[in-house]
Amino acid sequence: MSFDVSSDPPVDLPFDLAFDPGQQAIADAVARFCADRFDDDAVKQSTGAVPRDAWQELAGLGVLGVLTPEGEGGLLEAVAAMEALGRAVFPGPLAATFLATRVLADPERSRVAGGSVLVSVGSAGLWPFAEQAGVVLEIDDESVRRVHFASAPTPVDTLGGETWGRAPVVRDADLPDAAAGLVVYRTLLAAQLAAMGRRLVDDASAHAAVRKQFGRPIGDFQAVAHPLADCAMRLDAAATLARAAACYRDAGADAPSRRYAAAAHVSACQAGLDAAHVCHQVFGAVGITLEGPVFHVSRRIRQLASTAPGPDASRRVLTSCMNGEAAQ
Amino acid sequence: MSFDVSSDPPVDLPFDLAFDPGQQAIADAVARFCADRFDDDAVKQSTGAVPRDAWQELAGLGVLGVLTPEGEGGLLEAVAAMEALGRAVFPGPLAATFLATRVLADPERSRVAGGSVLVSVGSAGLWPFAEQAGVVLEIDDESVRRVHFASAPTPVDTLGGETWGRAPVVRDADLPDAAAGLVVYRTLLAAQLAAMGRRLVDDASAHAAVRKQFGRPIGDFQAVAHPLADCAMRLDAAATLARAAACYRDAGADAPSRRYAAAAHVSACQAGLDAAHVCHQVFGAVGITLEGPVFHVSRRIRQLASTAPGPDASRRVLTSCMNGEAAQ
Amino acid sequence: MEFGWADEDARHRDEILGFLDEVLPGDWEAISKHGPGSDQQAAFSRTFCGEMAARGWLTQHWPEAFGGRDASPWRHAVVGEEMWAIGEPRGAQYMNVNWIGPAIMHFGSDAQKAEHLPRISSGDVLWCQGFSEPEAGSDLAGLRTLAIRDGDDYVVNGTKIWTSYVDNADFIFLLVRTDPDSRRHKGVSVLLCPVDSPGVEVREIPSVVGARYFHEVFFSDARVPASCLLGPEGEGWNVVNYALQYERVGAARYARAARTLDRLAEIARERGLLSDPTVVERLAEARGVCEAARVLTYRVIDERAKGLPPSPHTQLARVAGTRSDTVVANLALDLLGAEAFEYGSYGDANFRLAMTAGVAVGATEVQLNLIASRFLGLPKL
Amino acid sequence: MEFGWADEDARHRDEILGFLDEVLPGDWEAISKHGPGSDQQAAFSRTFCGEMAARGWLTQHWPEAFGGRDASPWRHAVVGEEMWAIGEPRGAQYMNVNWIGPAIMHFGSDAQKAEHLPRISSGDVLWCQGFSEPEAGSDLAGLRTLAIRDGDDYVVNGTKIWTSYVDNADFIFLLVRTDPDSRRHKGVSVLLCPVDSPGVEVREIPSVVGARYFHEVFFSDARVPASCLLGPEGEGWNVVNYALQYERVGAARYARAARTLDRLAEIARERGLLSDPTVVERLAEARGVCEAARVLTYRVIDERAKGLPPSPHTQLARVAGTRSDTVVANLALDLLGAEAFEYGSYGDANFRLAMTAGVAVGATEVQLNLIASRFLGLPKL
Repeated sequence: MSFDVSSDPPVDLPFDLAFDPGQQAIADAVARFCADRFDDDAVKQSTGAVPRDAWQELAGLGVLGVLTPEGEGGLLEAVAAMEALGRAVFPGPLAATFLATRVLADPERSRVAGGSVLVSVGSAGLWPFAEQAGVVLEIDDESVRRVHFASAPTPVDTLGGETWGRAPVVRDADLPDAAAGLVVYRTLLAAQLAAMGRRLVDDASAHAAVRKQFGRPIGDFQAVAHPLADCAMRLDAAATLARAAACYRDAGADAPSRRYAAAAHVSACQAGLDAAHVCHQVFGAVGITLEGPVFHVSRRIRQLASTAPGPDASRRVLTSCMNGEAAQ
Repeated sequence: MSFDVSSDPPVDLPFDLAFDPGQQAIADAVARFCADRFDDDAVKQSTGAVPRDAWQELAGLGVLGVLTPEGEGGLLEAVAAMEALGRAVFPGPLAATFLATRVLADPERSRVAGGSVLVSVGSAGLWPFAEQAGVVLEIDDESVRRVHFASAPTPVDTLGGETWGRAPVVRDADLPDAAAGLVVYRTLLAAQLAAMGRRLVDDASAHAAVRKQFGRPIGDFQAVAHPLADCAMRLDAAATLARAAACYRDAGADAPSRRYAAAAHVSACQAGLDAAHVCHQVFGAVGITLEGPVFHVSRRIRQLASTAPGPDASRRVLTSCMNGEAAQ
Repeated sequence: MEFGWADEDARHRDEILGFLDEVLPGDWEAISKHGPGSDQQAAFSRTFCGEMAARGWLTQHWPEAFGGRDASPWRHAVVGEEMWAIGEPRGAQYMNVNWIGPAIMHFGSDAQKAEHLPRISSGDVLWCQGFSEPEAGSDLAGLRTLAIRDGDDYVVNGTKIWTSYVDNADFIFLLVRTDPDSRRHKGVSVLLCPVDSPGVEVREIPSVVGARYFHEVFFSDARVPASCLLGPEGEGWNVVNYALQYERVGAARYARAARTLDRLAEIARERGLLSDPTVVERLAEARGVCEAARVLTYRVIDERAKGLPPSPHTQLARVAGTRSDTVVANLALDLLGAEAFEYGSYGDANFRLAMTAGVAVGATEVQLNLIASRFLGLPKL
Repeated sequence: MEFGWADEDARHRDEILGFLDEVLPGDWEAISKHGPGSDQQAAFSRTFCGEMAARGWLTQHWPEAFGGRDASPWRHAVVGEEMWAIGEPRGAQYMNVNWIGPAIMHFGSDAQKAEHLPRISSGDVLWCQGFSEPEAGSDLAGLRTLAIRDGDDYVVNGTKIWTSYVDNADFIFLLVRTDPDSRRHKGVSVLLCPVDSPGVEVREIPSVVGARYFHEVFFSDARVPASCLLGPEGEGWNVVNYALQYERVGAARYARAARTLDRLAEIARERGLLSDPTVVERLAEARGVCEAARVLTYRVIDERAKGLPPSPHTQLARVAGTRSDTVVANLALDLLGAEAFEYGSYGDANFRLAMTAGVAVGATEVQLNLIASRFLGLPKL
């Protein structure tokens, strides 16, 4: 890890979901990196393939390897990084990469963490960044499986602006510890979605505070302000649930981490989509422009919110928690 | 019919969903009757049993018999009456009675239309006004069946303030023309619910226009005004769909009447419930009082909106229309 | 509609459907995908509207005196529904026939009528509307584009924004401030401005919802003949309000939404998804919303057919129409799942629609404000 | 919670659960159904709180100096969750221990502390709050009840409304205007007013949500000793704000909602409804909403445990808590169907809750206003 991590022990309180200094250092470093090396313009232009240079630099910071033994981090450290990456709308298969570093073994794990091998996590024949991917994982409700393409993937331009691919796959092996991997994946997707949504809500709020109509800032109208406030609450809840899931995971508490990861994922998908819709409304015509402040985020939220295994799978997890395991 | 019905022919226009003078006369007469003989205080006190005197008077006006051969009315005439009854929150098994006058034969039909025999329409062992009912009909997605109680019903005080009853039943005979009966039933439930919801929205709007908080009428806040406006739109749509269903039914157009009745029913249930919630919010604490302006309506909306066969059945009808019949 | 439509209107729907079958090219779906602003669709609209005009249908609801057939608003609605459902092959010309022509009939000089109405009626002229400005969105009171009389011309300076179709248009229905000292709605006028006037420059703003959808239009000492003034100087606000009355029925959004919904129901059936009550519930809810928008729109048409003045029912119908767009588009996305990811796919198009519905039609909150004050008697918001 | 709770807090939860098992009567559900204002529950709360006090738990989070044990806010939260989930057997006394006691500790004279704190701490005194008036709801600026100093008394005239629990209460935490010429928040004071003062009359307003829930309290030349003034005269606004900081965590609505939800999931499983994806979806959504409210509340507790000043996180937690109430209550109604019709049934109770959630806790829109301005930096609404 290349962060300046203070060695203060975490405060001994239940449910201290604030980041400790080490986690905050990760979040700050990633935010600085994104601001310096991959700003809004870069994000808007980053359609198509994964920008390998930026990806390599991100890996060089140690961010992608935080879950490896060498990284010495837990899921909460990864969440700290993901919140900053989501807020900056950083492209590429982020959650997929963290998942892979959790379920793969060396030397592959190190290559993924080092940024030289890209990971595609998908299902149903549609594979993110298929042509660039060196590792392909098929994921469903309960398992994570190593696969390889049976034939060269056909490129697909996606709604999110990324080039994915269609291809049949040959199944290799189920990976061990899929349950923990799914918790990692859902938690990080939730953290990313919540941060992206929050980014939109903050931008829309800043806009609403200055943009005038009928002689008043539009944020002065409850029809504008209340939906933003409601979205902010729900995104904040999703982000907090993701942090809770990570705390439990890092403490080795399987059942609650599974439950909180699913709750975070379900909440973040819905809150993210609603935030995208509300912010499009707040920005009006500007939000419909290709280079405006909303679409490059909203399209990615929409895509992430349906990424396999989608929120339906998390709903099944949540319901089974209520009925099988003790619902605390 | 004892109304003063002008003999103007209906205007020859497609989709003229405004009432013709005869229908308007019915609506006006019923509204006058309710205002004179069964005002808000009477409605609030009319919990428990059906108030037989008022019921008899209503029947005496010819309202309940409008669908009988002697009544010379169509479903649109019944809708006109029901809109006024719903707006006045008139109690009793209204839609059930209209249904019975459509599917029963004389002499029973005349007794029902005349108000001397009460009808209970239900399912799953729970029967509206069971102890008072002289005719019991069991209803489900597709059929209307004559039944009688196997043992004396156990009284049940309901959420809606009415005394219903639980009893097992013995099934007698399926009634013919159930499809048309279900159209009548759903259309009238929808008209009633939409009118009750609209009544609440109008009362809440009048309140919001004068009640001041923070120095302004609360209707000045979009957080108050917009939900009311949205409910008004959806209730109005449901009412209009019910009128359309009635037009089709009266023209003998089976398929579209079935579709529009289902659409009206689904729309009215949801819009009515949402209106009840919104109006409780607008009235604040006053709405939580037992004798206030909301609860005696909202409780009945809630009960009607779940009355068997509930909106789920109408959803099934609507979906099958899309897939079976030509979806125009 | 088995009932309700007059026989001749129902027959006309069949005629229109047959006509569409005949004249729409096999790759119409590919053409229409790029939106009515695209070069392909703009070019096609001249052919298409010419064919409609040849059959006497393009402006059939206009008075006979101006090249119409005095057809009823119902018949015009039939045309609108079928056009909108199929992706509006008339392109930008729906504005010509719906409200620009009628505004010219009412306020235009004889010369203006003679110049514009036959061209609109024959289907080979494209108009666009120039209302919005960077500082004035839904609120026209902030209008700043100035048109100062100078001899036989107006000299126009200012910027219009969000202007659709302008780069393929011949004329712009341009709202300007002719009295620089005026405020709010006063001192505003309408110019029937040729887009190729000197000093007019157009720049596309790339948009989410299709090519050539948005533009900025810059006026730099643009000279527009004074003969282009529509109605009296300073009465532009009245002209616009009159014109927009003709727009009160609005686009038949519910027709497109219902068409999409039929297709989704078919997909759901083919894939065996109808055993899932969640899918049934959402299809049914969406159908209810579309039918609601339809009947509320029909009521507005009915009022217009009867010559009644505009009522708040217009706003109810508009909010309902927007809701049908949003509900169906969201359903499409959820039902199609990952398929919706593909750029240019059905799902993708619906995503763009779902996100932007309500913005494009003029803010839904303005409509709700109007419903609250005009329909429910709440204070004016 | 398998993780996160300190061992001693987790153990305390077990102790509390064991205690509830032991002291709640078999017909507790029937008693609690009538709400904390009912005679039954008011009477029971004295027994129950006495038992809690005997174990040192009733005011354990108070400082030792005032009869507490300096227990952490977390431990207090454990108690709040379990009490609320089971139907709040402390009745109105939750207000005593949460914020009335702390306000007296901070602002009270030695005599007031000596009179009131031991009684609260031993669990046999009932308080209520007198804030709302017919013309002043969420907006206290309109407060009109006057208290004019006359010798050693204040003479109070005015009306309070929506006052809960007052007919079984001993004292009312009464907000009055002591300076008749003052406006808005100035010139307002707090009186610790005995309910049996001469000139105080109570009338019940029958309510939807339970017996004795709402009352009007009329003050007609009521004489209240000047020694009942809490804090300086005219500083009532500060007293109330201080007291309500202690309420920032609010009621553990999510705990009741989650308990209800567990029961609904059980019912759904028993009836084989879990094969219906609609049911699964709604149970899961509701669970997500409850868990969200829980973690947002925990964050507020955490801030308080750390001695941080109140933050907008309080409003986020409150809106989330209300949402959990509404979502679960609506789910209960839909899931239980016609069963919910029965008066006094589980479904009926949930209907009353669903309709009124958000009103009872102080209008949700006020909370949203605060989130918009304090959390998002929008203009103050």
